[in-house]
Amino acid sequence: MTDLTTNFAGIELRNPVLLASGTCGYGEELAPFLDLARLGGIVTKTITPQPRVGNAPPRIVETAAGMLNSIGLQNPGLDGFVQDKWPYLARLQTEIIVNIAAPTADLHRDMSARLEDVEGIAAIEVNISSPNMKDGGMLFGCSPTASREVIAAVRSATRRPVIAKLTPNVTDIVAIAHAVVDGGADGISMINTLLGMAVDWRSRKPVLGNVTGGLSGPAIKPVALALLWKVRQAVDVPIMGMGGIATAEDALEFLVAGATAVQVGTSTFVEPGAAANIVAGIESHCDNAGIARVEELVGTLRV
Amino acid sequence: MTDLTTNFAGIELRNPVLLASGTCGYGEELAPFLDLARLGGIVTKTITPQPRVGNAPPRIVETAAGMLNSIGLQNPGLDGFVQDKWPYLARLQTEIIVNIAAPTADLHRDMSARLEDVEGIAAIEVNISSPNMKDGGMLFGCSPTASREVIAAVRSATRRPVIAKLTPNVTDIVAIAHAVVDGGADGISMINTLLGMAVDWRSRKPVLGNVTGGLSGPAIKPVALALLWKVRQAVDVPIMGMGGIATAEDALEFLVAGATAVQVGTSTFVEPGAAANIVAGIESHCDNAGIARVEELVGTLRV
Amino acid sequence: MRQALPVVADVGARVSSTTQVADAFFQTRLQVRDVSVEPGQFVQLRPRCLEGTYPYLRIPLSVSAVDTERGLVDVLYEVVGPKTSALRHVCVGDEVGFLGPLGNRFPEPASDATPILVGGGIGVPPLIYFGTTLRTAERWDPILVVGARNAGKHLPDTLLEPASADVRRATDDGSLGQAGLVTNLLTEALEAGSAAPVVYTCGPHAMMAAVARLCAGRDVPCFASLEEYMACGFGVCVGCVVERADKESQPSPYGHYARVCVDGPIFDARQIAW
Amino acid sequence: MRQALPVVADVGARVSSTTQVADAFFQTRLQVRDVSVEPGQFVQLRPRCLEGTYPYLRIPLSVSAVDTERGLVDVLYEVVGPKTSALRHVCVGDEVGFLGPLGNRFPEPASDATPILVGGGIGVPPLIYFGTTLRTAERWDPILVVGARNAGKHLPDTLLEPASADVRRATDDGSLGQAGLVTNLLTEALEAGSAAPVVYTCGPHAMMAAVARLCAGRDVPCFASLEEYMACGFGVCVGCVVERADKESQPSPYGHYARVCVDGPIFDARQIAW
Ligand SMILES: Cc1cc2nc3c(=O)[nH]c(=O)nc-3n(C[C@H](O)[C@H](O)[C@H](O)COP(=O)(O)OP(=O)(O)OC[C@H]3O[C@@H](n4cnc5c(N)ncnc54)[C@H](O)[C@@H]3O)c2cc1C
Ligand SMILES: Cc1cc2nc3c(=O)[nH]c(=O)nc-3n(C[C@H](O)[C@H](O)[C@H](O)COP(=O)(O)OP(=O)(O)OC[C@H]3O[C@@H](n4cnc5c(N)ncnc54)[C@H](O)[C@@H]3O)c2cc1C
Ligand SMILES: Cc1cc2nc3c(=O)[nH]c(=O)nc-3n(C[C@H](O)[C@H](O)[C@H](O)COP(=O)(O)O)c2cc1C
Ligand SMILES: Cc1cc2nc3c(=O)[nH]c(=O)nc-3n(C[C@H](O)[C@H](O)[C@H](O)COP(=O)(O)O)c2cc1C
Ligand code: FES
Ligand code: FES
Repeated sequence: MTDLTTNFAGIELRNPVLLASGTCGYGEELAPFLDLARLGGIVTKTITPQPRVGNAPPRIVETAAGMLNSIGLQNPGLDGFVQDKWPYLARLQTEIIVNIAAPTADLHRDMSARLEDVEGIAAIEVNISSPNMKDGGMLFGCSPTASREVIAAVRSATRRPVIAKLTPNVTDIVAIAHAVVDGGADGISMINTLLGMAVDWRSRKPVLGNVTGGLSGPAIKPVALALLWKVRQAVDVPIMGMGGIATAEDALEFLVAGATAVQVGTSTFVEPGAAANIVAGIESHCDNAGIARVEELVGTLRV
Repeated sequence: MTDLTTNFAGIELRNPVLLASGTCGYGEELAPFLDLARLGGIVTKTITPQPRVGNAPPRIVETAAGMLNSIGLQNPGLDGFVQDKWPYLARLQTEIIVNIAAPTADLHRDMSARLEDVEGIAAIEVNISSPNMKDGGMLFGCSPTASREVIAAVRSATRRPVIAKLTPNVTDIVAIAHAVVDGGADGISMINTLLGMAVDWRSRKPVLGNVTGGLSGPAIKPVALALLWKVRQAVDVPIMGMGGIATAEDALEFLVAGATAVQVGTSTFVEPGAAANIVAGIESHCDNAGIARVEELVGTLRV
Repeated sequence: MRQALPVVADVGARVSSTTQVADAFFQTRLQVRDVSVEPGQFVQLRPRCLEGTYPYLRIPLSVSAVDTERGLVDVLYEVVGPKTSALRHVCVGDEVGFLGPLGNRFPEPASDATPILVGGGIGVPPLIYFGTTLRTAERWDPILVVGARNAGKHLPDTLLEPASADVRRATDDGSLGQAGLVTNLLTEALEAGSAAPVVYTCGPHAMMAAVARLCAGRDVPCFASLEEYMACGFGVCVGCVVERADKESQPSPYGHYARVCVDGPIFDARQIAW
Repeated sequence: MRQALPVVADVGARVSSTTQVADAFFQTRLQVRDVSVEPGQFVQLRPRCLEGTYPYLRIPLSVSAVDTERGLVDVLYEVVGPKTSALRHVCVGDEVGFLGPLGNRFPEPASDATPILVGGGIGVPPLIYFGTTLRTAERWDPILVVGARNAGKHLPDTLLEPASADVRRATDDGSLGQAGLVTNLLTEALEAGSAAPVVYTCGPHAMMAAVARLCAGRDVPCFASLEEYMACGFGVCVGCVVERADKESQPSPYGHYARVCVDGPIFDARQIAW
């Protein structure tokens, strides 16, 4: 039987499959559908210093092999998270990575410092890549300087592994990757959504209340793989790959292209048990292929 | 009956639907399937100063709602084009836009100067956006300075309308749009393909001979619409929109979002008569909606 | 108002028939084990022939009839795009993914109440199931008011009769029933002075907003079944939100939005910012 | 070598049957008007149930049998992914988009030649059609050599018999016919000293390369039907290229690549850089 355990920046994962931020809430809604203890971990929905109500609806629309969302980081804020959401998460038998975003580098530091007191968080994922945040997110992630600053701020406030989540909406993702590593990131996760829009030509209006949104799902898998492979060649920190992963074979493609672990996002909406099925699929594919440890596959792409 | 005629940067188009560069060759292969005279025009496959054999196969692979290609600008070169391809094109009763690419700004100028002698070309489209050209294309289109230089070089050598074809693989497409307008572009066409990759995990090899390729098809429509709308708000020159257009409704969405005309690419592979069907569909949708002139729709998006 | 709801399951259902019941309306009957569905709940379907292909998201559809004994669940839908078209083309005997039941249910009326069900377009199916359970309980005689653009968009009597012995129709163009909007028919019904009327509505947003306004003006309780684009259908994506009217009084950290899929789809109409 | 080819059309074809003929192999019979197909040509199919949905590109499939009088075209395929799975699930009577016939044809052998058809896996279908036309012409007695991984991957006799009275099989695991590669069977056939052998081959790339090498070594003419990922199938995308062996002697502006869809799929094996 293939050994699925994976070490990601010092975090011991049961297997390399996690749920992506914003697609698994804070765990509760998914519990009826899959045993979260069978996953490598879950990345919680982005929290911000203060609660956010999110964007005006409509917030989602389907597109070819994907969807646009403009949720707008609806979340209970740092305090609400710690009080209302953490107790449930703390009991789960899986690694919990907390995803944060804030309008300034200082506020990122403050959030990280506050989370230092919360026992049991496996790592901090820093969302410098949300296209739905007008006062942060992608604003930082599009600039190497700002990316470095934000990550350095988080770094200075936590002893936990820091994972920088990158946006694909840039000319040179390698420059951003170097910047976050300079800033002290222990790992990278990529990709967040691509900027997109849907139009209702009859009403002459954008479909989303927020006009633009983030594109996710199988449609973006080729983009994610290309960028992942670029970054893999440029930096040494481990990478969590994501973007359109729906099957175990998709996940294996990301591992081969250089991801140490993967996150499953949109697919959970279609198939609530998707991530668990992917774990099972990876195991049987690797077994059949005679692979002793899943980590052997990482970055084996021969070009 | 809705008036479909469209003025694009001084070019009088029968209707706003053209075939995109690289997806209609130099016209001949499509003639059995549709009457090219029913289209607004065709944009020929990129030509380079010298013939190019293109990239090693495999050159294409299907992806979710799209495809990757790494054709690599296989083309007969400027002389071959003028001698072997132009005579056929010159006889077609539709507007012919010639798409060019070259490794330097100077070579772009030389090509444009040479094409000045060819009677009947409606406009020059400059491909500063191919992800499959290691010595040009996207290399220019990712930098405002290089984009401006290339377009200025073409501008200096031709009296014909110059259309700059933009890549979506940039942080700030508005900066590139401003640069090409500064350089003298009369119009913009967008988007070229997104950088993408496909992986065969069993063989640990990329599927494409060229490792990465360009992603096209319905998967990228939301990205194309978002970028088009951004550029529309920033510059005054007309825009040809493209990216995943498969139906008349898709085309109408691009018009509403700010495209004066549209190009149909990958869809032609699936349905060789797609562009003609889209023209017919635009006409009947507009008729039903009581739209007198299709140009009324352009840029009517209310946000 | 909250009643215990059946357990959600992600299972396979077999298509036992698909029938064209009107113009572009189709009814698909699904064979599914051990699933119980309350009136007003919906399911998320995924034709297996779409697996590995796209559209990617499931099709949210209300349940229009249930035969618990034989394990049959009916959905009634208009073919408007690729997903409904795919569902319509699933061969008899083939499986579709069935996630459900989802959402809350129509609250039961007081025993002396007169339920008035007001439906339009693709909003009629859940009212059919609800009306049927009311009639079966033999405590209520629901009035069913249905509006549509034209006669062809109306469902046939045979489908509506199980839900109501008193079906009243309107069409925009007068081609069937009264010419005009359902709100006229509703006003008539309310003015006829039925005992303790309670209105349940499902249909286009503008129609439900008008119905809600009308009821609010007369202090008639009104429950509306809302629709929004949905991704997950089980509360996790926070995509299907509607704005609450009572936002001031709800300083919840989640703000003034409610999720249609789990907080609804049925809301007291006064809770919604129409 | 070039013979006149039928006119290409983009039409609708009705599925008249789909049968499982082996393990994962299915045969779909299409009813299509006024289309003639030469042996070796292929078609690009698009199940209508996939319209508006994705996978986006069509399915290139060789034609395995044609009944011109009744307007029937057969394709024989392995279900390997979403598109072939979708084709398999098209209900009888439903339409599929049919673009074809595409590509060139197997060149006719000299009248005194012994055609030896060497197929593997999903490469067998075009050889069936070709063998059938050869036998029908009553001038040739083609030998059909077929290889597969195991017995379950072999097509049944009933499908192969119309193409040859002399079918010889190999399996990698010896579960049917000779254990080993088709090239062993081909060597035997060639060494048995048939008069003027001409080899026609279609199958996995490695198999065809071995066949081509073997033939080149013995100066036996060999024609191979190649396969590449295809987008358009009619020559416009330049995506389906293979490298020519004769690149030096072909200083064409288009370089040393040939398009499988229009310059092939059938090539003189010596033209290809295996
Ligand atoms: C809780 C719920 C219950 C539903 N019950 C029924 C039902 O019983 N019968 C029925 O026919 N339909 C019902 N619908 C709507 C149905 O889900 C959509 O019509 C279907 O998903 C459209 O998919 P498509 O691919 O066929 O068309 P698409 O191409 O996706 O859509 C066609 C048109 O419908 C619009 N549309 C699609 N989905 C929605 C939506 N959720 N809300 C508003 N507009 C939408 C699109 O904007 C587009 O204009 C319900 C929706 C929800 C959320
Ligand atoms: C000219 C031509 C004739 C063909 N004739 C037949 C036939 O008669 N019978 C038959 O079963 N198949 C035939 N094929 C192959 C068939 O087209 C593919 O198997 C089919 O398109 C796969 O689609 P899918 O969505 O089911 O699977 P996918 O998920 O697209 O593919 C499944 C697997 O097959 C591989 N594959 C897909 N297409 C090709 C291709 N064109 N070349 C090589 N590998 C590929 C993929 O890499 C993948 O590993 C032919 C292909 C060509 C180009
Ligand atoms: C509805 C939705 C909400 C999301 N919210 C967040 C978020 O709050 N924070 C974040 O970092 N990423 C968020 N994402 C991005 C995903 O985590 C992921 O990066 C992206 O969707 C690509 O993966 P996928 O194609 O598997 O969904 C969200 C995605 C979706 C679809
Ligand atoms: C096979 C293929 C070849 C292409 N070749 C070129 C090219 O030579 N020059 C160019 O400017 N764009 C080229 N393109 C890009 C298209 O013109 C178009 O910008 C892109 O495909 C997006 O449109 P679509 O989604 O409708 O295909 C090519 C696209 C494809 C799919
Ligand atoms: S559809 Fe996802 S929360 Fe309602
Ligand atoms: S498939 Fe397009 S040229 Fe052959």
